Formats: sequence, C-alpha cells, structure tokens
Amino acid sequence: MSGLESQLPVLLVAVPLAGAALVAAVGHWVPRILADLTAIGVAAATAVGAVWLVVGLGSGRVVCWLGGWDPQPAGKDGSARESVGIALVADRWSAALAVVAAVVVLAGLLFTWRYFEETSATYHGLMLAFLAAMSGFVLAGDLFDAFVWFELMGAAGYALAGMRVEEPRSVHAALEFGVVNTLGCSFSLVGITLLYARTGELNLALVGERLHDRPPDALVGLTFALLLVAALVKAAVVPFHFWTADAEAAAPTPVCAVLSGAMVATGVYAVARWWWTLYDGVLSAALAEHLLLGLGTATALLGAVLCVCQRHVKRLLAYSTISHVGVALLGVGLLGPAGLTAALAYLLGHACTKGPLFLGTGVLLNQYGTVDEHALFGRARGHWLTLSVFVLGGLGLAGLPGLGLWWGKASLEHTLTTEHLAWLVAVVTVSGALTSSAVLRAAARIFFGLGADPRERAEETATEEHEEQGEVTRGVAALMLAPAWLLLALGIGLAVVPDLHRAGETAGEVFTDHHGYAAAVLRGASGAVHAEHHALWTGSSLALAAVALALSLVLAAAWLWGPPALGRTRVVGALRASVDALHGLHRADLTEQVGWLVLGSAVLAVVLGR
Amino acid sequence: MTDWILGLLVLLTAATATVVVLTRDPARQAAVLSAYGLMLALTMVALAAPDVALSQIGVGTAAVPLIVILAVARCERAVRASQADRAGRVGRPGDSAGDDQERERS
Amino acid sequence: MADVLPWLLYAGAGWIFLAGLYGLVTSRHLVHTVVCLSVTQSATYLLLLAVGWTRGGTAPIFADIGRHRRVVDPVVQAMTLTDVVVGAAMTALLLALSVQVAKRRGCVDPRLLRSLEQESEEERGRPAPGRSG
Amino acid sequence: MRRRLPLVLGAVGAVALAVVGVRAFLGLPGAGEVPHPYAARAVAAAYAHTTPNAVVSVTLDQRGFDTLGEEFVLLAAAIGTVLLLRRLAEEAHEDRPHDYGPEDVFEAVRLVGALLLPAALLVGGYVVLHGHLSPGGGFQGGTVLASGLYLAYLAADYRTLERLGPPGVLDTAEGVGALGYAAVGFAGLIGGSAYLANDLPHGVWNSLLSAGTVPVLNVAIGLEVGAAFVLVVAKFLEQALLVPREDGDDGGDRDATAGEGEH
Repeated sequence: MSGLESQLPVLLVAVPLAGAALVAAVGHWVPRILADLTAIGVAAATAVGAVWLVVGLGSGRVVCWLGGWDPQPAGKDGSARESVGIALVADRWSAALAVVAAVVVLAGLLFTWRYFEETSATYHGLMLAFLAAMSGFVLAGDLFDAFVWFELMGAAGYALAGMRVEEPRSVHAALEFGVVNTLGCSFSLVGITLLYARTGELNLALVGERLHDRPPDALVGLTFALLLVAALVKAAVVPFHFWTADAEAAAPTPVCAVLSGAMVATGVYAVARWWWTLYDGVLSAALAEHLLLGLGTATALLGAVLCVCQRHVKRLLAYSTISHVGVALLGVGLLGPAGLTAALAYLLGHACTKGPLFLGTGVLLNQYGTVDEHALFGRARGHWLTLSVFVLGGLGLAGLPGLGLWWGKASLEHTLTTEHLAWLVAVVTVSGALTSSAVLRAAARIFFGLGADPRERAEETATEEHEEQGEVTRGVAALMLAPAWLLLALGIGLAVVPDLHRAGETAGEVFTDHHGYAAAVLRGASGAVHAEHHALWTGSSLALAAVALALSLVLAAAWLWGPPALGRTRVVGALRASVDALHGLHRADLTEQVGWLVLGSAVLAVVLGR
Repeated sequence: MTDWILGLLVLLTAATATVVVLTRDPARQAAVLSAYGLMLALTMVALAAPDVALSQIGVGTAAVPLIVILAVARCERAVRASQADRAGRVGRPGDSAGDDQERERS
Repeated sequence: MADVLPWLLYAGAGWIFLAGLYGLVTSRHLVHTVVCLSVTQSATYLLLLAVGWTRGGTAPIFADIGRHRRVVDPVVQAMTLTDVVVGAAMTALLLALSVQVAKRRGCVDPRLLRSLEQESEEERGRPAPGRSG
Repeated sequence: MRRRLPLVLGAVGAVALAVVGVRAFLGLPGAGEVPHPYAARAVAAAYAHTTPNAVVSVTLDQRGFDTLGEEFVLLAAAIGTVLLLRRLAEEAHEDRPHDYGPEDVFEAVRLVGALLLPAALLVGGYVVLHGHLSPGGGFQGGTVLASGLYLAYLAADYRTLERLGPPGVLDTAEGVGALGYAAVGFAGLIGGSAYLANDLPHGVWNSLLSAGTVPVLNVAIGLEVGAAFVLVVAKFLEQALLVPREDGDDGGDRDATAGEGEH
C-alpha cells in the first residue's frame, strides 16, 4: 500500500468529522445550499475513499497507528510490538461496511436536498458526524475507541431521530432510543473496564493475545456478555429491539434509511469483530454458537410476524429490518468464515434494499402526508417511479436472484445446509417471504388499490394529515428517488458480479483469521489466506429462491383477498390471538424496555459467564 | 490512614447515589444530584485522580444539576398547561399536547 | 482495611450501578429517568478508577514528583475523563428530548406516555397514522 | 401484572447480574497486583514528550483519537440540543426572555457577580493553558469558563448573558474549536508523520510552551467546551423562561428558579 493508501483508514474518519465541524461552524453564515453541497461533497469523498480502500486492500490488512505512536520494531524473538497509540485496522469486510455507511448517508443527504424545507446546517453536521462514527467504529482496532464511536453514533442518532420536535411521536421515540442505547453503552463500558483489569491492554489484538495466557473463567464470559449487550442493542436483536420500531416509524425518512440501513449493520459487525479478535479460541465456540443462533432465530421470526400485521409502512419496514438483522445474526452465529461472509454480504444487500424502500416511503409521505396503508388505498395510482422502488425492494427482501439480498441469502443457505442446520434454512426463507409479502401487499394496496377497500370497514374520517412539506411535482419525485435507484443499482451489482463473491469469501477468511489479525497488528506480518469458493447460482439456491418468492406472492395474495371466512377458523383465530399478545407486549414503555434490557443482559451473563 | 478516608468516601458516595435514585421529585433530585457530584469528585481525589475530579466538579456539581432544574421547570409548566388546557378547555395553543384527546387523564 | 478496600471499591461501583437501574425501572418522571441514567453511568467512573488504583500510588502528575514514584494508572483516568464528558453530553441531549416530550404530550410519566400513544391510535380507529415523516 | 412488569424484569435481571458479577469479580486480582503494562508505557511516553501531566498526555497525545471522538460527541450533543430546543414558528407568540427589563437584582449580588466574572474567566484560562503541567486541561478549563458566564446571568439578567455570548457566535466558536482539533490532526498528517502526531517542539520540562501540540489542543477543546456549555445552558434557560404572553404571570415563575410546582 502506497503512502496515502496506508493513511486512508484515518481519512475515512477524519474527513467527515472535519466536514461536520465546518458545517456546524459556518452553518449560520452561509446559505443552506452551501451546507447541502458541502455535506454531499464530503459524503461522496468518503464513499470514494472507502471504495478505493476496499479495492486497494486485496487479501491483506492496513494497520494505521495514530498520533505517530508506531510500536517499537518487532522484538528479536518476534515478541508482540506494543504501543500506547490507537490502531485503526482495515480489512476488506470492514472497509466494505464503511462503503455502505458512506453510500447510505450520501443517499440520505441527496434525498434531503428536496425533502425538507427548513433544515438548519445542524442536520448536515449531525449526518456527517453519524457517518464518521460508523466508519470510525468499523475501522477501530481499539476497544475504548470503539466505545467512543458507539456513543457518537448514539448522540447524532438521537438528535436526528427527534429532529421534528412538533411531532409528539418522534420526540418520544427518540427519547426511548436514547435511554436504551446509552444504557447499553454503559454495560459495554463495564465489560471493557473488566477486560482492561484482566489484560492491562486496550488494543484488540493485544487483549486477544493476553486472554490466551490464562484459562477462561467467569470474568471473560461476563465481559463478552456485557460487550454483546451494546452490540445487540444497536443491532435491534430480541430482547433489546423495542426501540427500533418506534424510532424508525417516527424519525425523518432519510434518518430512518441510515438507521436501518447502516447502523444496525454495525451492531452485527461488532458481534463478529469482538468474537474473532478477542474470544476465538478462548470461550467455548459451541456455547456462543447456540446462543447467537437462538437469538437470531427468535429475532428473525418475531420481526417477520410483527412486520406483517403493521399498517404504518415505516413501522412495517422497521420490523422487517429487525427480522433481517436476525437472519444476518444466524450467519455470524455459525462462527465460521463462510457464515461470516454470508452474514456481512446479507447486511450489505439489506442496506441496498431497505434504504430505497424507506426513501420511497418518504416520497409517498411527501405527496400524501401519510404512510398508512389504508389511508393511501389506491391513491398513488400511476406513480410508476415510486412503484418500481417498492416492487424491486419487496421482491429483493424475498431474495430474488439478481437483487441485493441474493448474494447473502444464497451463500447463507448454502453454509447452513453444509453445517447440517437445514431447519434454519426454513427460518431464513419464511422470514424473507413474510417481510416481502408485507411490502408487496402494501404496494398493491397503495399503487393499484387491490384487495378489499379497507375504508368501508373502518369508518375513520379522512383526517387531513399535517404534511411534511408542500405538494411535489413528478420531476421532484424523480430527483428524490434517484438515490433510491443508486442503492438498488448497487444491490444488483452486489448480486451479479461474480468476482465480488470470490473476493468476499477470501475476505471472510481474512476477517476470521484470529492469528493473522494478531500477526498483522502486533508483528506486521501478513500471511497468505486460502479460501474455498462455491458457486452461487446453483440449482438448490435458485430452487430455494423460487420457493421464497412463491410463498411471498401467495401470502401477499392471502392478505389482500383472503376470504373473511378464513379469518374465523380456529387456527387463524388462535394465531391472531397470539399475534395480538405479541403486539401488546411490544407496546412496552420506557421502564419496560429497560427491564427487558436488564433481563436480556442477565441471560447473556448467566449463559456465557459459567 | 488514606485507606480509611477512601473507604468512607466510597460508602458515602454509594449512599448519596441511593438517595438521588430514591428522590422522586426531580426538582429536589437536582439538589441531591449536585451533592452526589461533589461526593463523587471527593472520592476521585481520594483515588488520586485530580483531573477527573476537576471535570466532575465542573460538570456533575455545576452544569448538569442546573440543566436538570431548568428542564424540570419547563416540564412542570408544560404539564400544568396541558392540565389547565384539558380542564378549562381553554383553546390556548402552544405547549398543550398536540393530540386532541378530550378524555380526562387519570 | 488493607485487602478489603479494593473489594469495597468494586462493591460501591456495583451498588451504584444497580441503584441507577432500580431508579430507571421504577421511574415515574422523565427527568428522574434521565438523572438515574446518569447515576448508572457514574458507576462506571468509579469502577474505572477502582481498577486503576494501586495502594500507595499518587496522582500521575510528574511536575513535582520523581520519575520512579509509585503512581496510579493514567490510562484509566483518561478513559474516565472521556466517560465524564460523554455522560454530560448524553444527559443534556436526553433532557432536551424530555422537555420536548413534556411539551408535546403534556405528560412526563413514562408509563402514561405509552398509554397516551395507544389512546391516540385507538381513537383514530387505526394504528399509528403516518403523521410523522 | 403489567404495572409491575418492569420491576419484576429488572429485579430478576439485577439479581442474576449481581451473582454472575460477584463470581466474575473474584477473578480480578487485588489492588496491588493489577497488571498495568500499558500504564508503564504511557508514563514513559509522557516523559518522552516532556508532558508532566501523564493523564493529559494520554488523553491528548497518545490516545488523541479518542478525545477527537469525545469532542465530537460533545459537539453533536450541543448542536443536537440547540436543534431540539429551537423555538418553532407556532411558538413565536411566547414572550422572548430578553424582553424582560433588567432584573431587580440586589446590588450586592450584582457587585459580587461583576467581581467574580473576570476571576472565573481568568481561572478558566489558567486551567486550560496549564493543562499539560498541572491537573486540568481543555475540558476542565472550558467548564470553568462556562460557569463564569452563568455568573453573568445570575448576577444580572438574561440580556447580559446573551450580550456576552450571543448564540450565533457561540455556535461558531464551538464549531471552530472542534475544527481546530481536527485541523491540528491534519497538520500532523501533512507534516508527513501521522494523524494527530505531536510534531511541534516539545520544549523544556515544566515550561509553559512544552509538550508540543498538547497545549494547542487544550486551547481548542477549551474554546469548544466553554461555548458548548454556555449554549446548552442558555437554550435551557430560554425554555424555562418562556411564559405565554396572555396570562403573563402564570404562577410567578418568571425568574429562572424552578417554579413552585404544586405536586
């Protein structure tokens, strides 16, 4: 790596930070158009830098010691080089997540260009700070540094989510989002403190190496449980997921796209990074695998079931995000290179599918002032532009070959079958089909007015909703949907470019190479990595995709034209009662969410802290 | 000798923290929070951490309790205004809750 | 007192952490919730400094003490400094949100706030209309 | 049952956490034997860069990237609070706080305030500038500077505070402080070594101009923290002082002290 390339990881964090400070400083004095341009320019530059880093990395790692504190040269006996500085370690997968974060924030900023009338420069400053926090987190090679970027992600996220203070629901959701995430970060800080007490180090590689000096005991298990709490709260995994539906239903649309596209991905990434650098070979892999697979399954199914019975499109998409994060956690839970590649590819694809769906919903809200499926029944006929985003997004969620999620879903199903966990393949397929059917049902109702017209049944008055901004012409809608298509095109690129898949598998080997990571950071060595590649477009994966799509279409049809008689049968009645109970549970207020967080962390501590 | 002082300070800090948590009225809680911030700063001095004690005094004893008092003042007025608004049905815009439910809240 | 002090430090930090959690879980006022959250965070300050403390160690300010004087751990203090700043920033931000919730909902009890939202949903005859962006 | 659900969840969780916590903490070594290899290296590095205050050396020199993140957490929180507490168009009818006449503050309080303000600013400046020599630093000095300006409000009235620190200028000062920190980082990068590298001359031990970039970063942080805290408190003051014009004396909470809300 040439001089500048070796400094790229720092630039990916420092440039957005400087941009945020600049926008915050001159925000008052310059016209808003300049703040827009600066923010979009900085986000675009970060995206380009991240892509350059991914391309330039090959199958190695870039270790960048900050503050000029390069560790002393490797000792004669090859002993670990130690330094007092902070290391940023970039391998291909962490750089790829930085690309996704930059692209999703860029799409949000481009969307905002025509979306908000009165935004101060603060919005742009917070979005850039959010971007810097995410790229800082995925590149951090230091435990406490990761904690600081987690908190910055939180601070910018709470302010952005609660930005529209005239909406009671958005400030309430932002407050719950804030309290739960800050508490999760406090739990992880206790974990970091205990790790520092045991090993005396903060660098991920050094801590991982010191943990091998003694047999693992309750302390090591407890630290992993506490670190997991912050990661799983950010990733919205059961039972820490209550804040997601409210925060993403009430936040402004571009913020929703960033939260569910990029931020949840950093939570799942955190679980993988901390396992492979700290606890691989220390804690029992079987225990961690069972725990993560259990959490992933519960999250995937719960998210999918609740997603289907939502009528508010953004809340529907929020529960679909929870479901897809659960599926990605299954990949990480396999604790293998192939599983990891599948999980991170799934997250990349999910960002390129869920982001456009949120932006499409934003256009609907912009034009009709509401995103309630029943209130919008048949009102958006003829809007082909927005319809295309919804259809592509909906089919993409089911894993249509060639769209964003195809790469992640196909390789995950392949890995699950080779690991003899065929029943998990069913979980993946069912949750994908459920979420996709919900989106297709919403699209069918809104754009075609199919199915029974709900407005006869419910006698609500057509309360004219407070619109986010004024009427929007077709041309403006096209401009606002351009970033959505950008993301969809990126998703298609992910699915069809074959050498991306091979590079991904090699990068998965590099990511999960515990000793290679320690060697690169501590001794500057870079070993060769061998990865076996498997074809993606195989008969079985295409068959599974066909099953998922068929199931999704059948379910969508069932929601739209399901005979009322079907509703009264005992089976559906019992099902509906259990779903209503689940729904009631999800009206947890702030104190209940904290209660669930404490109970969840206790379960993790008991399971891992044996 | 310093061990005793440190032990005593930690116990006092833990006790003050319990009092902060058990004070249900937020206005009074701000005052106890300020005392708690001071106790925490003294414990930090006993733990030989002067820098942290100085920042804890600046933040925990002065700035945050001041913000808490001001936030409480604003919240109380908002709650009073909405009760008055709901009771008297005085159609006063501003800080009454956006939702127009008329039912008398418990 | 000699060997019981470290455990007293850890126990104190643990007690404050659990006290903060108790306050969070039984809170009936949003500002009370945010203050209890800052108490929970302040427990991590004590734990951090307790981990770095060594008996007989003085503050790591070498302006007037010798190079080889026994000092407590400066890295832990740097982490605690950052934690104090982050704690204050979060408290200010969450208090601002609490004020806005109180203004918009006219209610500051977390338990009633959730029922208010349900009321508004049921009243409109359909869940969560898309008023918000 | 639903009413007591959070307490039950929290209690069960807390008990389990406590049990596992105690078992785990038994694995921790006692006070004396906690290994501190990082601390030993940090002290050596502080001496290498002639920074007597090892804590500030770790904070700003060795782990400067952490503090960069921390400053931006503070910046994001401050501009977030200003964004969240901004006054919307429909609230314009409410009385602007600085429409108040000069408060009838006792002469003694006004005198003490007038005397203490310069003292507070002086102490704050001292703490910022001597951060690398004695306990203190950018953040601690910043809070002292900010408390100086609260004095201006308590001793006089809101208009004085707004004259001393108008929000527009404070916002810019905050952004410039954070930008200064990031710029010093870039200077290290452009200087050929690394981001946030301490390339300035390290000077003589215990002298004011020593420890390279540490004092410069302290000044940047002091500027940002001072501006951030005054801005946040001013925003909360403005919220607490807003009184709807019609009924004017709504419970007499015109001054900043908490209204005697009858609970």
